[in-house]
Amino acid sequence: MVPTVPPAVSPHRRPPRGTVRAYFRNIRLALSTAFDGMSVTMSYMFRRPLTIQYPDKIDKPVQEMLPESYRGVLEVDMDRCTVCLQCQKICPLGCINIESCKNPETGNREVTKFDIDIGLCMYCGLCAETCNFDALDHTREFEATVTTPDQMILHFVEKPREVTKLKAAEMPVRKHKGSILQKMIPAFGRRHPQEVWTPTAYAAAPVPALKAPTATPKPAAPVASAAPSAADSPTPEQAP
Amino acid sequence: MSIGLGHYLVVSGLLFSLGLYVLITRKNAVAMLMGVELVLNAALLNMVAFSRLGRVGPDKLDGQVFALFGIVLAAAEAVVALALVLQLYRAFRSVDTTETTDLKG
Amino acid sequence: MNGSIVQVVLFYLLAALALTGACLVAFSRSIVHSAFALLGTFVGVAGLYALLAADLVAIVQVMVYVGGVLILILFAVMLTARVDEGKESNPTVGKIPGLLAMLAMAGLLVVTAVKAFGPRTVISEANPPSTVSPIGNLLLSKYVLPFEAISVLLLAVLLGAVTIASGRMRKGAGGKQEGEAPR
Amino acid sequence: MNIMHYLADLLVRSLFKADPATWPYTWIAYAVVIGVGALLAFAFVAIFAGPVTWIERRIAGRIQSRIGPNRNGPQGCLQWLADGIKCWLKEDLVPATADKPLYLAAPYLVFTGMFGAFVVLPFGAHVIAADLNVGLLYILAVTSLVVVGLLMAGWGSNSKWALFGGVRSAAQLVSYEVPSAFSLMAVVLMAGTLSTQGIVGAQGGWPWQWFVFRNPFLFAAFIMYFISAIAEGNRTPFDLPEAESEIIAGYNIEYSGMRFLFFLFAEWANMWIMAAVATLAFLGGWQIPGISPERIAEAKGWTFVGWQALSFAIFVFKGTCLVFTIIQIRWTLPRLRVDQLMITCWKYLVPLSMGSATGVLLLMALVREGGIVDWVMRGAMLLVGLLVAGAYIRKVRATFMADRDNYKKMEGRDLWYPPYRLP
Repeated sequence: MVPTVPPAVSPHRRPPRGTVRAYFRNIRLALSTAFDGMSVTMSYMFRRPLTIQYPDKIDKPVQEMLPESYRGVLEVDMDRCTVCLQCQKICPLGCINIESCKNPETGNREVTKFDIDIGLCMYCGLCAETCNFDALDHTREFEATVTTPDQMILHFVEKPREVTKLKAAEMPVRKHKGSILQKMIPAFGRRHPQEVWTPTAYAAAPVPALKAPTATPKPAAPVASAAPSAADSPTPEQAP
Repeated sequence: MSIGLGHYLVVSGLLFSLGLYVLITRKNAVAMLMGVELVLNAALLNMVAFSRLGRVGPDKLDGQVFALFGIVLAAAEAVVALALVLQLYRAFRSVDTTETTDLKG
Repeated sequence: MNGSIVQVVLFYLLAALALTGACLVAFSRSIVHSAFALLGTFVGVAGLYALLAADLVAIVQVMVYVGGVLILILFAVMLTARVDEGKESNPTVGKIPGLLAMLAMAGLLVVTAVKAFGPRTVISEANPPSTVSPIGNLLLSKYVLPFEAISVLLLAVLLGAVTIASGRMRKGAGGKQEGEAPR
Repeated sequence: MNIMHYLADLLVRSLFKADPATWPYTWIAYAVVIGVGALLAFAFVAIFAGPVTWIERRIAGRIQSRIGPNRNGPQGCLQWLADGIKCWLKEDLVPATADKPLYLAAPYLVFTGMFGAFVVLPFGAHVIAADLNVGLLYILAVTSLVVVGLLMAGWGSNSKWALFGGVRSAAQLVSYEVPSAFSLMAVVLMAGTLSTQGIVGAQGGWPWQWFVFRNPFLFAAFIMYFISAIAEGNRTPFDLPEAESEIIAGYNIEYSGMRFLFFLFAEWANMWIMAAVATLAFLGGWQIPGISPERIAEAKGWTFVGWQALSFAIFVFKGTCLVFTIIQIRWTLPRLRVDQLMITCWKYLVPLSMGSATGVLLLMALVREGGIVDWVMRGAMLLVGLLVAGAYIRKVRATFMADRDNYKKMEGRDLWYPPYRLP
């Protein structure tokens, strides 16, 4: 029953010559390394845990601590959407479902359906990249828990609405990411609904000073988002 | 009503004959070994029963010493027998005693 | 305990356990069930030893038989069991002659036991306080030679078992086989 | 005279006004008292095993710098109850291809093997179910039932992983029984008896009367017993039968509901048993410092009860300290490989524990007990123990200090968090 495997010797150090010395060296190593490890873990008994308990013992919403490039649940700002169907075409899974028609009375195009199946979405971000009007984008919302399966399909168009004819530069400011979702589904709502995520808020380090920077970038935001979209949108002649 | 030497002897006799039945009927070598263990247990039970309830008197423990020796011998026998059975299985891919009849191969 | 009722009840319970185990060993169709049924026999016999005030022997019985021999047998069963044997993994030959021989032997032994010791039930009243130190003294005084011989035997068995189990019996035919998983 | 006899006799005397020695139905009283005692021991296991699961998870959280369960009850202290009730209510599944009788019987066999050991554990000066004169051997023997139970579970489940787990576990338990028996033999040699109360009685209340600090060989035997006991309990770093990375959960993988709970129960009970055996064999058991066992036996009335309670508390405290160490080891050391496991046993522990037993014999022959050499040896061993403890505390402090300033700079608050406070 005695195993015929050579004794395990630590690869890091040169094993000493002579098996008797190696034997006792192994015993010494086993005891001393176990002693070291035990002292390290014991010292952790006196340390404050680094983990912060989610969700009710953190001092700001997790959504605000997430990195800028985080891909959460998709959201559409219908005020900026031109129904170009780029997102629907590029989606590899077909989770975006858009329908539009011409209103016989007014002659304008109307979008009747803009559904996103978040149960199907794999958060690849292709749709957000193709959207030229900054209408469709990922939010930082991730607690997408719903009670029935059909609630997983988000209906961004409740009743038929006219498609915007404005140029990108003239469009209304993109609503803050997450604010549309919060209105649609209360379960998505944060516990601090007044605080809306902005990139600068995360960059501001100290915790108490957080509220001031969140409020200030609001007027700055339209300039920041409108200027680049006006500058680098030469091609899209979507105006119908 | 009380339990005497005869009761223990009856139990050990039944154990012995069941072990004998196993030895006669089984073809599997391991199963035959189990029969041997039954027989040995019957014998050891006899020894302890006689040492306690026999004519020798309760303070004579020779029977128990013999039982201890017997237990140790049984363990040793089982070890060797099972090593042989394993080797038999390696050679014949079977431990059926009616199949493993080749002497040379 | 005082009171012979306890002793009688315990005796019959333990004897039933031992004999049920032995019957399962003898008549079970699956060799694994046979092997596990040995547990009943070993524990039952150990209980009978304890009833006979042989506590050291009882404990050694449990330790060596259950903790050693039974485990070895189980390992052997699991290493040599075949997948294709199915339910009937423990075939028997000659059931009728076997039964006849068993009944004859049982009859002989039981009749002898009852005739010789049945009416004269020997009850020793005085419970020896402990059998451990008297047995130890016996092992190192009267039985010191068998004791030493047994230790030499155990050493020989240890070496022999390792040699037999690890050696090759013949080249090429078997080779090292691992036990199949049961089905 | 232990507490069971005493209570049974008391019952007969007070309730039936009969003399227990001659009354023909005394055995019924004995049976009742034994039944109640078994129930109490079962309750002890349950009450010990349950909260220890919670404590272990909290300790694990601390060691890994996280929090642990804190939702059910104040600070999560009812988590174990919730888990238990959940397991109780779950469906008891039997796989369709399982070997049904073996599958169903296995958890009870494992549990019986563990629970049987409680009979001879001396919880206090007279608090013991039965003081067998083969006590330690009995513990070793009855725990071998566990091996059969594990093999039974492994085979009965009819699953590859369960069988691997069962066979591994059996091989490990059988191997590590040898060094644990040898290191306990060193104690038995010193005490001159196998009875657990006798072994405790051979020691004293003060640390220099414990067997650990008697001589260097017993000190080594204590460490080796502790290691092999951990291995016998299938605890990390020897938890190969349950190695998640290779075999998903081992022998209990197919079990669910109450039967699964029985396996866990046995594991926790076993943790207590090995801590208790180490305590009684090496750490002086229930002995109260400065109070001799004779004084406890002579005491009357409430003084007697008080001494019993104090000895019980001391025993449970020592055992719990060892249980804490076992838990800490689990969250410190990585798991061994199979070959390393076997090498640790057969090449290191077995010869060394044989050597320690022989060394104890030699010292018993050469050194007169109570002589100058004996006392010098005890003093030296106690000094070694204190030095090790001091080095441990220094090392813990150094590790703590190394990170303290860094933490303060990063988080803006102090690193210190006393262990009794729960986050």
